[in-house]
Amino acid sequence: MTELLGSLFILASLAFFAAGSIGLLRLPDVHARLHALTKADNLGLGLLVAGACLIGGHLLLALKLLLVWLLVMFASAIAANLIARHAMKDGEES
Amino acid sequence: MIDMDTLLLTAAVLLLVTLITGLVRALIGPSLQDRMLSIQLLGTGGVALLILLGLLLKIEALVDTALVLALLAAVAAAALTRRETPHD
Amino acid sequence: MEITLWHLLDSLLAILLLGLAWSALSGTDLKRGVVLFMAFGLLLSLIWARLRAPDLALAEAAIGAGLSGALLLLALRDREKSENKAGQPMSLLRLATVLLMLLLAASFALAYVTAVTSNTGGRLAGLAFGNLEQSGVSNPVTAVLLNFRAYDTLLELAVLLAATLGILALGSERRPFRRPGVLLGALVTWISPLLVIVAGYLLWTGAHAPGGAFQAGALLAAAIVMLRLGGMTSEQLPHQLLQGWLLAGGIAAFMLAGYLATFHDLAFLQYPAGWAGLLILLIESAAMLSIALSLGLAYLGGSPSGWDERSSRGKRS
Amino acid sequence: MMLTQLIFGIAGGLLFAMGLRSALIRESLLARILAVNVSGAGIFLAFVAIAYRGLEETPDPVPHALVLTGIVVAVSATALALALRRRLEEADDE
Repeated sequence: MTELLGSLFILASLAFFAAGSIGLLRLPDVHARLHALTKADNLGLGLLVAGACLIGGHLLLALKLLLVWLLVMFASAIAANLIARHAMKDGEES
Repeated sequence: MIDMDTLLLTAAVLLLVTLITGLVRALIGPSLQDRMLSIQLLGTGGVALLILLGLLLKIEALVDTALVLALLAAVAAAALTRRETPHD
Repeated sequence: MEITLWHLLDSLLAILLLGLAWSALSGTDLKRGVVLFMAFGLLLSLIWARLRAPDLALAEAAIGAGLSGALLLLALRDREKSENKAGQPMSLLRLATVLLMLLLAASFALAYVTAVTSNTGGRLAGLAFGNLEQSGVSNPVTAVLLNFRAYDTLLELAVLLAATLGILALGSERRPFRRPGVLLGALVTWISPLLVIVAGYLLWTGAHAPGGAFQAGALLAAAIVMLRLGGMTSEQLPHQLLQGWLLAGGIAAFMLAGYLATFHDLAFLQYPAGWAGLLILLIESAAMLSIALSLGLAYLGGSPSGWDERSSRGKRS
Repeated sequence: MMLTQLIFGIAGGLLFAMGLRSALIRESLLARILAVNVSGAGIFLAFVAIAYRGLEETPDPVPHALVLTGIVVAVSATALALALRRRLEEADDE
């Protein structure tokens, strides 16, 4: 049962990753693409981590996976901001 | 009902396809920031792929690799966006 | 050969890797090349994971994706007249290069097929696995690095030291960065200690699981890079004398452990029975610090300011 | 030979040739340093593909150890090359 639930989570996460990638490819400018990518991919990773925790079984692995997810969220939130500011400064110069 | 490994492997392939789709943006650009975004994409998507590979190949240490990749993606973002010093 | 979904995954990874390499190398915009090269390093780490080489995946995640990229990004700031653009290929060399490439590609293919199909590759692996129990560690890669082929690793540390001495001799460090904004500052204060903790974890776990001195050293170096990006100056590094000891420490610990064996009527670098595990941990700790400081000083770009003013040591403002 | 080894072996060979070609015909030193790194990655890839033994098998640790030291030597050599390049520019300016 937990394995089935886990695989459902993983399949659902793929939809988010796909949305992120399509957004990155199709949206008109850097800021819009940034927004699509970081939001969708972090949610996708969260679902995937939840699925992997259910499938992988033991507690230590689950804790590590959770740590990875929190770290990615924190880092990509700041990285997204830094890239957006970088893009804005370039916009002012040109 | 298909077995777990096939399902995870299919998920890994599909994930890689979405990563490739996103990376097209890195190749066509046009701006430098678009290319930086592709590193963000490979960072998050790479962590996801490492977790899947860890489950598939039964190597738990790949979760450690995912942790390191997440940390270094942050270092890369900081290095990429740091502007010049005033008198350099 | 049965074709499965795994081979589809492998092909996609390989094609993506080649695509990134091609676009990193072609084109005249060097900044674009460097950013794509960083993506290339990230992907390479995933490929090591796929090929069941987690030790390499860890090292590549730290070095290929982070350190090399950071070094190259700094180098982009050194503008040279002829180098603002990547430059057009020299036409004269083209034909000769193509011929050379064909020759090299043929010999590469021959060497590769021989290596994969002949049985000699299996013999060394068998030796390594057969003696794993006596090596003092249970991670086979660490056993090869620090025990079976310890000579190689000792000399590798010497190469690293030589490269660092070269960098130190070539000039003084780059100007430090300005104080960072709130966001970058927060990133630095959070990520640097995490990098240090994970480095310690990898050093410890390297005895029985993927990890070890190289991965840990690279992560510590990444911490130095992060602090440097956050405005660290070379005054905040340890004292010059201590830096010298740390740089040479990896080799020194290795040599001492090697000579210890000769007092027990063993060969150089042949660890006494029962002591291997402890000795390996001590060597690895010293090697980690050497590697970290070497790569950290490489990121500074030269000898820290103040190193040449020996008399005024300790009195810098 | 396994198909996986063939795929990554070919990729390694192509990377090696691609990198070497760029290293020879490019004028910019930085582009050459990049190219040598790509070329080296091709060799590493071939080594790791040789070490690969299959999905369930533990691979040969000897090539892994060689490549691990190789990665670290490559980054320190790159750093030395970049320092030389910087010194060269300063010498040109004088």
